[in-house]
Amino acid sequence: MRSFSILRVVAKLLIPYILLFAFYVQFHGDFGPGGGFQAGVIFAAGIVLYGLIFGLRAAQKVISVTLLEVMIPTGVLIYGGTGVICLLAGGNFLDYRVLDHHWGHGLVPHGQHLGIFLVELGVGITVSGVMIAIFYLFAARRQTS
Amino acid sequence: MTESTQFIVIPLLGLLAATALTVARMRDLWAAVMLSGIYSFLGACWMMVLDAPDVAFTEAAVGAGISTVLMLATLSHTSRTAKSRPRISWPALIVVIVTGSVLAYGTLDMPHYGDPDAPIHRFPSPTYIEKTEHDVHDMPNVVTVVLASYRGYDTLGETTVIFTAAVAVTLLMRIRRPEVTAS
Amino acid sequence: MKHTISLAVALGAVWMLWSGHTEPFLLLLGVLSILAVVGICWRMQIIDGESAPIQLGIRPFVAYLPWLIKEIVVANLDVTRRVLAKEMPIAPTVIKIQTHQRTDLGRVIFANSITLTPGTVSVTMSGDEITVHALSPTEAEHDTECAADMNRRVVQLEGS
Amino acid sequence: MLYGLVLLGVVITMCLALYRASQGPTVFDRMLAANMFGTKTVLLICIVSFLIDRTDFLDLALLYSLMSFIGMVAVLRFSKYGTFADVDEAIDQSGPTGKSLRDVS
Amino acid sequence: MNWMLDAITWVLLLGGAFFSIVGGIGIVRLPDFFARLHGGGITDTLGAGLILLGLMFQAGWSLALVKLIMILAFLFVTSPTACHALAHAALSNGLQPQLVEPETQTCDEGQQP
Repeated sequence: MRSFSILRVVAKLLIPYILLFAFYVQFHGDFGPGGGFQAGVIFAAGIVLYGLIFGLRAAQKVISVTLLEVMIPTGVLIYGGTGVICLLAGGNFLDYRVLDHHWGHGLVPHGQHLGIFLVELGVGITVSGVMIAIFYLFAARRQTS
Repeated sequence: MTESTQFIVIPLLGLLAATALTVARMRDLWAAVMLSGIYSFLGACWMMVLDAPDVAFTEAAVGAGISTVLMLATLSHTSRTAKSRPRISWPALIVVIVTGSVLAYGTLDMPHYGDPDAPIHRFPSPTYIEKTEHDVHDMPNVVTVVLASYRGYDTLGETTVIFTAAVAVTLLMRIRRPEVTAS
Repeated sequence: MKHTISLAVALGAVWMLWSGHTEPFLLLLGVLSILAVVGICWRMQIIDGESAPIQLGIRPFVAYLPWLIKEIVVANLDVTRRVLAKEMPIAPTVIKIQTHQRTDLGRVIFANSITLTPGTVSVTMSGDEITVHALSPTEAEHDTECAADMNRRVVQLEGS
Repeated sequence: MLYGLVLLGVVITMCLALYRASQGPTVFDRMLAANMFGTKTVLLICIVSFLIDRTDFLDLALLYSLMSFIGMVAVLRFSKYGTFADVDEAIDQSGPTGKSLRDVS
Repeated sequence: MNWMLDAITWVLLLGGAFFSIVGGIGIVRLPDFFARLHGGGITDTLGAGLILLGLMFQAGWSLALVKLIMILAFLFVTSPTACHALAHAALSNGLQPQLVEPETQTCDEGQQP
């Protein structure tokens, strides 16, 4: 497909902005519509577009299957780990109020905000990994009939 | 949802129903994939008109980016037309009609659309909104707060569901290496 | 290298325009996001004169875009007239146009400009030949002139 | 009032496109209609976000305008090769820079 | 000044709605797939362009204006690309454009792939 120059050039032009939009949605879920799930799907769409144009093998060189296998559980672990940290800090599971701290004031959010940020990050990592993995799996199988 | 967008809800719902009927009628699966893309576009519009941008955003991200690609990828492993011709099965039709009419009867008892006295508007939404003001000072989007904080357990469960789905699809779809079977 | 830097600058500008927040935390996230995107694009090997076309400068906006918009409006009015006329005076034709651009980017701009003006759609592009489906012969005739003009302008756009 | 009229225009266009999608006759006509729905959705979201005066909803329209063509790329890939795996005609050794251009068409 | 902005918005938005409906009529009336592509083109260019331009006048100097400009720019890049991809897909699937004089308004059956 990379020999279709129109698609190739337009995809090269747009992929950086699709990926940036995914990050934007990930980090602005607190302010407008969006959040981890949507961001993960948009990120995956950018990679899928790359895979459609330049081939599955090229896409797997960028985001390898091994990396995906790390990403998918890591997201869930970040989510669960946030809850465990809350437990260790003396609160209930996923009770972010105990995440208050006083270092890096103004730069690093704290309390509820920090908890929500970490949790959304976990969701985003898992969802993007899962979506890319499903695309790889479906594409890698040759047509049977 | 405001008064000004009220008039557009019914036409959009009509279009959704028409699209769904067309998809059900379609025997060409490729065309059905394309029409389900249209359904997703309309769904996002409808959510938008109902003032639910977070849901619309999810619909948009999945519908515009991924679902057509995955559906076509699925289609590349099967045939492009549905094999069986539709037949009317009378018991099934009766069950569907009875269930549908019971559900429709149930809606008669529901509060009117946008009724401020409806249970959903009295509890628990206002408490969430008030508590968001108090608990989380700098997060204007209440939906994110509700999903990630007040209902953190739910969202953890959902993330685990997605994880499980990935594991299941991997187990089903991976390409098996030729194994040496124990004789 | 200059492409990487210009892509990063463009992404930074776009991030600020999307976000509009100037809290330090979000600015930090923005910088990290841009680094991540540039890193991924670098791994994808897509950073070059096609994804960050700085060699075109501002010529697309000052010289080409106004003319293209004028052509789009003219072509739109013509197709509208044809579609709304009772007997629909259309006679589809297929023409082939030789391109004179030196780069793929120029050819892509040319082909997409042809598609953007209603009444003509570039169907395939192979080598330096574009197959165009036109709605009517006069349209095609007008379009061959117009396309020659467009061709010349896109060549100018590429610069030296 | 004005926004309502324009919304109505967009919905009428959607109805016309849906007619084409349901009538066909070829599968590509349905795709053309689906493609048109993408643009219509962008317009509808923009108008609604101005109507209810929440312009941060424009992110949605931005998302659609960036991504709705991915579906059409998938359609081209599917109709040309019938599979999403790497096939011999689909890959060549040129790399994403497109230095050695070989055209399939 | 305000009424002038409003008047411009009225004209642009109604013009955009008109052209988008014309595109819809084109997609219904035109005889074969390749001709219908042009109908879709009207909606994508002038219809979308005028409506977004009209909204820009209402946005004023804000981030909404920038987002509208970006939406328009992305649409003008992606919609011809999608159109081209669709035409190419149809052609490579054996759908031939109907090139005769369409004196008779019969609907082209085309080829079901």
